[in-house]
Amino acid sequence: MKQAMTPQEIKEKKPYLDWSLSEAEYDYIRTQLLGRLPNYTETGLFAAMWSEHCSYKKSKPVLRLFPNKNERVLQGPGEGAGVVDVDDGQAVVFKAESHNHPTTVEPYQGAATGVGGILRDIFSMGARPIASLDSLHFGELDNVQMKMKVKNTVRGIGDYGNCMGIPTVAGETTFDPCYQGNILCNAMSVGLMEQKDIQQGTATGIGNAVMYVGAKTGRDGIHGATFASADFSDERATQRSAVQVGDPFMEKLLLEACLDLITNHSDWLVGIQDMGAAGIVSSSAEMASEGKSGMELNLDLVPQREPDMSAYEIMLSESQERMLLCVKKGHEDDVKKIFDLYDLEAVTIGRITEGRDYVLFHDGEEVCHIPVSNLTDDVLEEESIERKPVRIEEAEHKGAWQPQVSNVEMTLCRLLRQPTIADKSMFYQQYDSQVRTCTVTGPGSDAGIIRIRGTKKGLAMTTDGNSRFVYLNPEVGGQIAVTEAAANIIASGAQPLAITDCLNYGDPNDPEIFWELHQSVQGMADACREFNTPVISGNVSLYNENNGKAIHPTPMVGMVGLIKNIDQVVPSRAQQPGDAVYLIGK
Amino acid sequence: MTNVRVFVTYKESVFDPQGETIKNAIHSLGHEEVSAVKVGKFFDVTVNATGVAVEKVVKEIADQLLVNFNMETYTYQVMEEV
Amino acid sequence: MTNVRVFVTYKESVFDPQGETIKNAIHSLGHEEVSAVKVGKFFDVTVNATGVAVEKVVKEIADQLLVNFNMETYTYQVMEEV
Amino acid sequence: MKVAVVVFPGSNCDVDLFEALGSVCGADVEYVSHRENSLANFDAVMLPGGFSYGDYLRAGAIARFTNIMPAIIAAAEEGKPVFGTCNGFQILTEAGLLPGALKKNDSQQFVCKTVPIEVVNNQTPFTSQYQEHERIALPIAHADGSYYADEQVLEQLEANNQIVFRYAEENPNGSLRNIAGITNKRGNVLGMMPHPERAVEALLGNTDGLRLFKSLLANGTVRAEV
Ligand SMILES: Nc1ncnc2c1ncn2[C@@H]1O[C@H](COP(=O)(O)OP(=O)(O)O)[C@@H](O)[C@H]1O
Repeated sequence: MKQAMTPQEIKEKKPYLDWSLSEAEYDYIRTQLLGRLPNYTETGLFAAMWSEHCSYKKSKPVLRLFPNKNERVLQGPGEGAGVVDVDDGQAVVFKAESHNHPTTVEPYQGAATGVGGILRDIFSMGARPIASLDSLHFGELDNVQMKMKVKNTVRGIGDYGNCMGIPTVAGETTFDPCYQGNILCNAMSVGLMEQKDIQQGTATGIGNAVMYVGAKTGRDGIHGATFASADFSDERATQRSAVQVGDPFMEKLLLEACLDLITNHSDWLVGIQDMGAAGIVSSSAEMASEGKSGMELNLDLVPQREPDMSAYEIMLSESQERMLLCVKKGHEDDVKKIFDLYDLEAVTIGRITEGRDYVLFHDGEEVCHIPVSNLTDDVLEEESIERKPVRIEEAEHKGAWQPQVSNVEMTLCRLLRQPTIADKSMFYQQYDSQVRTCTVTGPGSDAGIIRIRGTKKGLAMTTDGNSRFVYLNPEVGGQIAVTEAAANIIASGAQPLAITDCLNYGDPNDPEIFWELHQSVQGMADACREFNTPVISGNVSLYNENNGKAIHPTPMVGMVGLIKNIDQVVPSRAQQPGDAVYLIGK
Repeated sequence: MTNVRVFVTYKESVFDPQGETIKNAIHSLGHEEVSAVKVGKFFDVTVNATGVAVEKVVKEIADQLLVNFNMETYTYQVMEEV
Repeated sequence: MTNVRVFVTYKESVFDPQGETIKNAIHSLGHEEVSAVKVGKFFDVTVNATGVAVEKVVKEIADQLLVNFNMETYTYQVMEEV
Repeated sequence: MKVAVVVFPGSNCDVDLFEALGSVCGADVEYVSHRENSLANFDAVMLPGGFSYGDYLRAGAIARFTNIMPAIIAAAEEGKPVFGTCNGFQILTEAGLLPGALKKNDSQQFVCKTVPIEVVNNQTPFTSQYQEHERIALPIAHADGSYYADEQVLEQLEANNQIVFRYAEENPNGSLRNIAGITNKRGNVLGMMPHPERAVEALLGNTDGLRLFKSLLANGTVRAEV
């Protein structure tokens, strides 16, 4: 397949602008990094790897505020998911991830593939997922379209998790006009493992194999710009679609096969990573970078679902249910046999090479040859300007608002009728909350509680946040988010261990939004220090806007706590008539 | 009154995991001669109208309800006027 | 190669609330002229054969796999030989 | 007595059944892969819940073509107890070991909750430790649990006392005659949508399913008469 444009044409026509690579970045790559014009494929790889999603170029300075170590943390941010010691040689692994844009566009598949993606992050660490949580934010329920979106989002989460057999045990759902044009779907997964099985996303050892396992690669989720713009203007007529479709059955097989390989044949395996955003390029480049290795891939060997895919498309496809492995030379067939048992494809698509270069071949031609670090480490971190929002400046000069309540009973009833406050069982009854028979407390309580079989231990877990608080005062709102999570964990009889988070914000190039991000992260970080709950994983979702209007700043906190004696769990519901009620705290 | 059948399928580039799994099952039954399976749904709609009016109704309900244009596409067939 | 479309529906006697639900949704969109909706699924099957051989294959996979005769019934249509 | 838990691609309640039988009831239980072709060494066969083959065509439809299926049919014919819950029930109907079919819930939604169940027939190897017409509560978790059979089959089920469990209050899925579980005519094959294996430990809040497994283990080696 020929490159769609020559390097010279790229320089002149600047297609990279549509791929969110700025002219300054392009010039930096051309003059400082490569010293030549990047070709079409290379430019695409840079655009993907330097996107906020993969590089965190905007949010990195802020993320550094988070504490991420303590005596229990075995693996902090930087891998598929964070890992925390829960005694007896066991560890809990967890992470949250946002799938806001795909869910807004196509709620069912967006939510389903969001769950699928976060599960892969967990089992690629070597852990078996034991529970899922979610955090959903929708517009007001006063129109048919939003009702459909809610229905389909919930169905998407349920169908994927139910089919995988992972119980969904807790979550949160809110409704606010600010999410009308941009709904938020954050999914969190918790896994359990033996500490000895911890895996890393790394590729080392010259001659070792890079193996591709799982579903075939199609054009799913490829950056819209590769489609001729004419296609987009008439979406209805075209046969093209970038929607990623989830295949939970395939993922279930992938889960069992990967855990079989990791727990029974770890000596064959060097590293493993799931293919998430920016598919093959991000997983392979990150593994090579982590292992300080060179890598050579032959894209003709990548299993493909559609004909005539270009190198760009193969590398950037976000087809679901795929994993990348680095396997010791000589064990390729052994690994293939394991995957055969689960009716899955496992194909060697490249090797670890000497040096530090990332080299791709397609149709017999070299289509990419750049130092790995250019893709993963050399991204231009962007200085951000921040400014306190006018609304907050103004509010500071006003006195505190005093609500006028004339009829308490009526106000209470009206509050209870608010969808955000009302009972959510119509949603969570669509989630299997009991499969795996470890659920001591399912949805509808402060936190979900899962027992650890064969021990007296249990794990409590919750997702929390309150975007209205954060909107009014980002720093205090950030503190409250962590505090609320900790309160839920403690009320369930557990010791808080650590948190994961999803940072959902608007366009960070708006100084007021960057200020919100910075302030709220500062608040969260301070609270995390207070509770000794480091941030061990997380995810950033920026540019959540619709028609130029941003969502409220919505950081989501996912916390996990350890219960030493599961028999001591106290339920959150009232027990007996006549029991006394106490208020603790100020 | 007119009966119309509306066929809804995934767009060609969209992955159809059901079709794949069913094809594999057909192969395991020994029918290797089946080389592709795609799954779709159809709606038999009875409309109290005739002629052009029917087409207008069908297009509207397909656009608004039956089809998700992010990933699906449709065709329809007028079966009979009663 | 022949493309065949196999249509599967619930038997007449089987209650299918899905059609009702969709009909109600259509009415709420203002299309009162739609008086009935039935939902079914179809399979587009590509068979490496032609003529009678195709029908034999289709009947077999329908009988063995695609249709559950306790509640479903089917028809098929040969679309084209390629 | 030795019990097999059959694992199909996509099964996901296999562990739950295994633990209910093994660690809770102390039975001798083993997983058997769908690739195997014999169950001769086992006295009873259990089909777990889950989503075999993703339930992509119809729930349970593709699992019946696996290698192990002839062995399951043979076990049923020999009069060994064969039990399927949820997807296991769906597989048993698709395979023709039980009459009727399971269609999508009337709500068109997956539903997970605990519902009241009436034990209609306690004269089976699976229910002998329950009282007749006893009211218990069991978890359900399914999208395709609406039992359907034509009138004639339903009449036969009633006449032969093959209806073992009924939904006792609301009908959560549209099942005809509130059917939650049935046996074959001979009484040695039981399929049910509720999950008794989720109700065997006080820690998880419900032990109403325990007596099903205890009944089975007590009666299991007794072959049903033809
Ligand atoms: N808000 C955050 N807080 C802490 N860690 C974060 C945050 N966002 C991202 N990270 C960490 O940065 C790493 C890269 O994140 P991400 O790209 O989302 O992971 P993946 O490679 O699985 O897609 C992960 O280890 C993640 O835990």
